[in-house]
Amino acid sequence: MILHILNRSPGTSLVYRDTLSAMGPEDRLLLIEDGVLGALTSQVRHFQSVEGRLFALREDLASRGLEGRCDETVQVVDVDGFVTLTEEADKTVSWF
Amino acid sequence: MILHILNRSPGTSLVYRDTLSAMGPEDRLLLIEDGVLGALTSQVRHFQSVEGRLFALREDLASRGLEGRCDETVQVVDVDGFVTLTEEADKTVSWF
Amino acid sequence: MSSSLAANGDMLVILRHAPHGSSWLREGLDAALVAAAFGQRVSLLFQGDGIMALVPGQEPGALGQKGTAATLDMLAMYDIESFYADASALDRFDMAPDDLQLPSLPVDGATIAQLIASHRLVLTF
Amino acid sequence: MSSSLAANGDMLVILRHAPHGSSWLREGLDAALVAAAFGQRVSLLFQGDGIMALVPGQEPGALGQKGTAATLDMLAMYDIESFYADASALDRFDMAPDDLQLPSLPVDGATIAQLIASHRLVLTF
Amino acid sequence: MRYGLLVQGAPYSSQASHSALRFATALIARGHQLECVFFYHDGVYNASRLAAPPQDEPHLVDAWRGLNAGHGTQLQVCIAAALRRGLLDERESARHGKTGHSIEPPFELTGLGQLVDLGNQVDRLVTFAP
Amino acid sequence: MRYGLLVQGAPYSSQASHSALRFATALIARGHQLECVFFYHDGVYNASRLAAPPQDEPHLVDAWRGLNAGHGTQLQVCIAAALRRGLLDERESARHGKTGHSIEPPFELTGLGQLVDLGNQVDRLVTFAP
Repeated sequence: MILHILNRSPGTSLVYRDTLSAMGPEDRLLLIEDGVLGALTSQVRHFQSVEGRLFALREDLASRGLEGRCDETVQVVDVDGFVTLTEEADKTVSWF
Repeated sequence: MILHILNRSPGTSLVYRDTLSAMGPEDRLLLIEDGVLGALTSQVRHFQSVEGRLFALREDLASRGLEGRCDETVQVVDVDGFVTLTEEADKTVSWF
Repeated sequence: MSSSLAANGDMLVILRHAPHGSSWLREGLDAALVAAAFGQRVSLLFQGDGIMALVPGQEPGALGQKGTAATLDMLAMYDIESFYADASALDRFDMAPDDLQLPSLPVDGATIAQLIASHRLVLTF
Repeated sequence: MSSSLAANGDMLVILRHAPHGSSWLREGLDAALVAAAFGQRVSLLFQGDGIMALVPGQEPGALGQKGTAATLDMLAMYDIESFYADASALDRFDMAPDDLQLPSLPVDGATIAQLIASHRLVLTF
Repeated sequence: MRYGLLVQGAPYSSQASHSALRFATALIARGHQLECVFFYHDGVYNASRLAAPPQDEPHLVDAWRGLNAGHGTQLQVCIAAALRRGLLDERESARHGKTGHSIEPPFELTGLGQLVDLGNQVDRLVTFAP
Repeated sequence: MRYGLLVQGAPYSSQASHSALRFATALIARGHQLECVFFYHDGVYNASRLAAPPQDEPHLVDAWRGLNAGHGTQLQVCIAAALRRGLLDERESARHGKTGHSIEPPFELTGLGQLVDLGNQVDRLVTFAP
């Protein structure tokens, strides 16, 4: 399992398309920084293909006032959870 | 007439959508830097709504080996032409 | 979204970046504040991801970075009172115009074009 | 685009930025060259706008900036010989696989996933 | 016409500085006046007197200096953007208890008010961003 | 586990440095070892000893220093990326005929080979980019 880390909003950047297409069937995707905009209920359809394997960083949602707008299909993790995800993964790939 | 200047590729960035929607009927759009990728025949459909008012910077096409791939509906100008466009415009707006 | 609502002014600052992810939003707001302090009539347009600046309930970053929510509250003190929000971005992010930190007028592309035309100087951040 | 073509290796460098617009491509290629000089088996994947690195006939920039075309010619000297090009980007930009500065194997998303899985370290630029 | 440029990209990282310098040369060649280049956001990194690029690449800091020497263009650096990024002249260095400085004339640290003035003063203000 | 971080974003311009520092603190708190932070691309700007951020904002350069002091994490800066951006230690400053320097220990200028070594040495290398 590989952990992919995306820090770009799907409202501005198309990098999420390449990220999704490069993900294996067990891989996980963590949204951080501006990437957490993709976790909003209004945006999460972009990430349908990885439902159940989609994570978002709680601290980055909270600082943006978005914790309550995060879609319920997204697994919200804090930075400890971020570390855990890297422990469980064979490696990480950052997309920006 | 306002000169809009766009330096992002439509292959990566969605800023071109906001640029186009913010353009008045007489405004012109100049593609520079990575923005010249939008002038390629394969990409120019993104800029259909400003056909006839679409420019691309020759030097940035040339350094990327793209002069021969630029669509014929795009008006190619060198940096002197860039200055002329700013002379003719009331003001410029940069999109990035 | 009537065109008659597009104000004239000295400077239009277009804010296209979300808070916290970069310093664009903060540095754009700083430019607006200073221009207003110098007596310019300043309008702000929140466009694209920039409308995230208007989400209520923002907090400092994990290391204590200030963010921009507090700066928005200072705008009125500087007599900046013309706030516009890109209607297509509001739609895209499913944000209601009455659920914004600042009362902002939703504007469509044609009105944005008029805003750009009717301000002497336009800066994008 | 068969999956059997996805090589193993020590390092996969994913190049996602076009030449000249930023230093990402050059700095990514530098990392690949140094890794190869240190004996690593390096593969390169040109993805998204990064496939612009493979356009023939590139030139220095208007101020004499070197660009990256000359660097590509050095890769073979460093025994970097595994070049992959994102097939969807080739399609999008209407580029023919036999019209590239470097002979690169077009790969689809599933193969890219295998490339990522089969290299110990993956760096994106 | 009177021009001003707003440069927001770091040198060597994005093409913004190259584009701005190329545009500056062209507008001067066409007989216009380039009053000032204002550096903001990561553009402030253009002012570093310590930049040591490889000899076979353009030396952007020297190119900006040349614009000042040859044409009298002012090179103004936003002080708020600069300080946090480690760009200080001798005075600011002393004021912050540092030894050494990274900005020297013809680059000058100024406030954002100068950008507002510039916008009012010139006929065209063109932004080059990363 | 042994971790390494690759930081590619300038401080104060993007969130990359903040994210990396936050992640560093968390992984150390969980008992992991953070061997090294390698600064590349605009990440090299994190090493500037002249940074003077406002007092009510996090001082990122000091935070990196604290990571070295408290945990022994090496702070390595790519020399090729640094020199062109005006980040020089005393030795490089002298070598390039400059007076003054912008990098000092615990930050060290090293080659990209160190990044390759780091990638081989650690169990996880995580990139934070702008």
